Amino acid sequence: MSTTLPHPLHVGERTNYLNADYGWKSWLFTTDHKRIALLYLFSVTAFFFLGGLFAVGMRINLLTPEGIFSHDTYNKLFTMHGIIMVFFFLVPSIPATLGNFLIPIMIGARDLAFPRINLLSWYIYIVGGIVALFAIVQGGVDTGWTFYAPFSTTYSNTHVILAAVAIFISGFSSILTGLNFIVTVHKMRCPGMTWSRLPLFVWGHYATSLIQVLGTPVIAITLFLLGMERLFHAGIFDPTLGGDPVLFQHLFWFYSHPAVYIMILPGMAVISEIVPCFSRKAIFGYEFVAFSSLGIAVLGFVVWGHHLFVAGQSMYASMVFSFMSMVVAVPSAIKVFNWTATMYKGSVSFETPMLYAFGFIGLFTIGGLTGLFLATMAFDVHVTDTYFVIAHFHYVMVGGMVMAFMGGIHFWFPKITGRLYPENWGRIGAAIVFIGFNLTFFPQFILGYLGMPRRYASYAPEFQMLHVMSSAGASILGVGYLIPIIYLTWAWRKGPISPQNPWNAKGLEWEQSPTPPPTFNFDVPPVCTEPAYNYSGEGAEVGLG
Amino acid sequence: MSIFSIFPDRASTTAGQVDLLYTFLMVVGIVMTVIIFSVVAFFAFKYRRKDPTYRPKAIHGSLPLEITWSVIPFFVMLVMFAWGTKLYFQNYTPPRKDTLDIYVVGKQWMWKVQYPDGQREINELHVPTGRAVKLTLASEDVLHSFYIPAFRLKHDVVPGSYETYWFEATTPGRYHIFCAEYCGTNHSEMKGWVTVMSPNDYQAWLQNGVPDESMADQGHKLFDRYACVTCHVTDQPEHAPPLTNVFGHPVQLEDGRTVIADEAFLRESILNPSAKVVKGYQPNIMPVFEGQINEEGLLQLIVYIKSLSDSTAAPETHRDSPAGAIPPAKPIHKQ
Amino acid sequence: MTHKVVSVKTYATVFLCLIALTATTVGVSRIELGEYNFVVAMTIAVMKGSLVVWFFMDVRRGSSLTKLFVGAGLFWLAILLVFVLSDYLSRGWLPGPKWW
Amino acid sequence: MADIETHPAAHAQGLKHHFDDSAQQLESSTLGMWVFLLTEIMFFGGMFGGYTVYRNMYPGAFASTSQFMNLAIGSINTGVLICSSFTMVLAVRAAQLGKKKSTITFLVLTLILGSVFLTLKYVEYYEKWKDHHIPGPGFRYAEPQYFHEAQILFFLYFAMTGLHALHMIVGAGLLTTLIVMASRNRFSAEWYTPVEMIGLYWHFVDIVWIFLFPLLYLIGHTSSWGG
Repeated sequence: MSTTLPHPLHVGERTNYLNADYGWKSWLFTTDHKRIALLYLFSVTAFFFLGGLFAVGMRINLLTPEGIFSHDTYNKLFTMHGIIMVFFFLVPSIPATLGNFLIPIMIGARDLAFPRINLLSWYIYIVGGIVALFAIVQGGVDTGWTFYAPFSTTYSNTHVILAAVAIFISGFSSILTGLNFIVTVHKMRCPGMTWSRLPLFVWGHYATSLIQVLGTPVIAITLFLLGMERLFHAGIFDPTLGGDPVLFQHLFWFYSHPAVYIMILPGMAVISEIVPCFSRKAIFGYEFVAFSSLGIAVLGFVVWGHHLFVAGQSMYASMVFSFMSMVVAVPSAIKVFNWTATMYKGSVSFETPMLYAFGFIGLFTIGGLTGLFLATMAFDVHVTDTYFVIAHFHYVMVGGMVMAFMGGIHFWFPKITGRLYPENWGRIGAAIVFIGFNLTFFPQFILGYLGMPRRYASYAPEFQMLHVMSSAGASILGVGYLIPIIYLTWAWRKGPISPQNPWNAKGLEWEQSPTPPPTFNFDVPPVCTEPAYNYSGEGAEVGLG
Repeated sequence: MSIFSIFPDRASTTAGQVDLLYTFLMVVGIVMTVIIFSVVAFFAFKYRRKDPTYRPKAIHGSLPLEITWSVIPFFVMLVMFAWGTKLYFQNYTPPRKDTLDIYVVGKQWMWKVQYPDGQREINELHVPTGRAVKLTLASEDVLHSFYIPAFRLKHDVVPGSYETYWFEATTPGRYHIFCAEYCGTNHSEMKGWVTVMSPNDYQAWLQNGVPDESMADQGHKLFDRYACVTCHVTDQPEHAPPLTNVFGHPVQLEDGRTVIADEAFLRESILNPSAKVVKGYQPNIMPVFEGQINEEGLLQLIVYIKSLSDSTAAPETHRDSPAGAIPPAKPIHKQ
Repeated sequence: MTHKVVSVKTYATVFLCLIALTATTVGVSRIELGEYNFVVAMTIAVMKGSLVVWFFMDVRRGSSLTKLFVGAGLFWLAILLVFVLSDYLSRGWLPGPKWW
Repeated sequence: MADIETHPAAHAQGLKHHFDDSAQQLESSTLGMWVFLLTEIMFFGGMFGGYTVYRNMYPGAFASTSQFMNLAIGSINTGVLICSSFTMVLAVRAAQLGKKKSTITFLVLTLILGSVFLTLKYVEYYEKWKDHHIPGPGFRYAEPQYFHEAQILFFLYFAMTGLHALHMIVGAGLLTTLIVMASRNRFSAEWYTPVEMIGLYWHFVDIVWIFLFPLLYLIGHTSSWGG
């Protein structure tokens, strides 16, 4: 360790945010961003496993061509899987947990700009989640997470309004988180923390927050109109009453396409931290990685029409959207190339977070490239609404986002808990997740091109082999997710005490904040004196603390 | 189809073109993936940590490299974009002339197919090879999507409007039809078969029996039954616009706009006549037929009105269907 | 606070402008101008909105960051409206000539 | 390195512990408010999008429905809201000067004008209800050829003005809170952030109406625009 640590103390010897106060009240009424992050961590994990349970049901059903459950059950399974995973896991996952925990520390602030709004956002999320659970308990929804009209407004006999209300409510939680981050990044940076020294994690979250703030209101109003339409049948989305069902799709995807960038940008943000740390080298092309996040955030808003190539959208509009979808791939490609180049002449080690980062880069590459395929219109005509789209989406979301989430959890586990996780178990878990994931979703690319439509409770017999492979892979993937839960829970209680900076990483959160951090994050007011990722130690003003 | 194939059956001229595009995309994808994977693996191995205290020198970036790996992929993407767009416009733009028009109505959870000569089928579609077939898609209820993997084609079926696409089948055989847009409980049962036949077999299939009446005839019957005939008379244009030679021609509207009298215009004018009133006529004279005629009946009426506009034939000849070359045949399924 | 207080006169002027513009827009709407009724009404609405944003909401003296965010709001609203309309306005277009 | 004061010895009024100073806190609140207004723009933007599409699709029906809008009430309400924006800005000004009494007076005036707006809105809604212009099973429309289209447009009318009215009601609640806070001497010339923030919110709601008014009341009888 080259840097002198200002407070080389151990857990238990000093007060930190975890032992500063006790009792349920100290958690449920906390305004400490770190505690709120943990509240979020437990709730999103719970929703992740709930959504996973629905996926297990789906994969069981698809073992035979006729299906094992009734069609109705299957339709509800995939709908609830989608709703829970998208709105209650993927959207809040990294921002509300790792982002919440780390952004203030990384920029040297004592808390987010609006701590009470931060707590409020968690309560809103929980209320939305409870409404969603209530909708499930009441019998579920069978519209698909996309709620396409007029099926959702007129024909479905399930709890569409309840589900819409749940998403509407949780949307405000997302907006408030984004608002908090934007203000925090603008106004709460410590002395010396200029925009060009900002960790890329913060840049990524800033871009994410912009999308949350600008996109989420539109899904809220869309679902509001959907609910009103279902209640009053005024016909706004109903063609028999003069409405246009395609308008719903426009408004829906205006949010829901940028929403996939809400999900993936924080993942990229995590990878941009992990790769330099485990390569012992500054990120290659800092400005390009930073601005590509903003580029994705802006361009991501003008590509939604690629979901409507076969929906009756004007061919000319489709052409524009197809072109923009190609353009938005450029900043994503830039990121991948820069991460790769970061390792060049570095000193690469292979701890669990780095393994997940490798997984992310690989799977995101495949997911991103197949995304380009789908932006190619004539190809999209054949594979849209088939398993090809499912596979693409899961490569980006599970292969990308969840991999990054797992990598981030492992990377900052010592920071959050003050303890170390068992490295070998971590590596085994990462390998199992990687193998299980590919077994589950690669066959789905083939299924899709062969013409297997999505959302099918039963299917033509020739697809069975690939479906069984996929289900087998899913069971491995499930084991892969259970292993970390077990050893991380163990490590939280019994793991070895972590030093302040177990990875020898750069950044205020490792170098200037004790591990685990005290309630206001720093014992000494932090000052940023060097560029981000200054692993080679060039030009640093020495003698901190 | 072999279970190890990664290509579905190829049974239309489009299929080969889409497969070629797919192959191009795959090659680009595999090359990119291999490059990235091998570079990552190579760097990870070559620069693996040997000395824990070693601090590599920082490399902050390289503008030429950034430009290179932004611009080259972008140009590759431009090729994808241009190729995909060209094929897309081609598949969704039916030829103006000489198509075999077949009408498909999606309904929870079945496909109803009507042929110009009056045959009707459910969940079955028969087409000849070597002929441009134009599908007109309508929905009775929710969104569906008429998907034929062997032709590499699909289009959503949107209630309230007509969607079309076209293909030319090449290989006789039986291929899947799937509904690809989620449409409710039995979405996965909303599937059928398309049978591609050689022209001779197709003729034989058509001549399997004597048709009762062509689609235009059925439309004519409806035209009489709904008493359209009392006002829409050719020699008395003062009550209502005559319908001879209307289809496909521009129509001046009361509010000054001009529209082409296509299927969508006819459909709207039947269901809600006052929405677009032809110049010189009053709104609210013609009754509203919304909710009275189902999608199949509407298509029959439209085919009838179309038959009045075929400039090559006498307008009043009912037998003159757009697929004039095909002799009348008997319906396969009576309904 | 370093903010200097704006004079009541400025606010009153803006207020009177707003009232006058409202009267104008109502008046003009009674005159048949065809397509231009829409243009006039929206122009006046934009003027009124700008007055409120610029003076009442004090963006005039706000930081450049505030101005950036106001601009961003309008930009994204424009994205939504323009791209949704791009579909509806081009739906009637006949497929173009075979320029490929 | 200690060029900032972590905990100023005497906390300025209303300063939260995690801010360095009042300036930072004020800037944060202002920025936060503007970001919130950004989401509000998009919130109404979704409906403006729907409105634009349908107005373009059914110009004739628009011409027809506009005659059933109460232009008198609409115009008066526009004036009322502009007045309330004026009183609001004067309230903020009074707060800046630390004048408690005139702050309260102007806030009360704003609240009264807001209530006048809501009352007139209620009268208008009641008219619509009497005329069976509420979308749903009871909907009636004089010109049968526009039945469906008019229903959609009235639906949009109610959705847009209803959400606007909801924002007004929330605003009225916030004003009441401000009045109570002001009368309890919570504000000073140094700290009046809530007055300023709620002022921004109130003006935003005013702007929404400035656009709703011509779109719904004034330009219905002109023909379509664009395509």
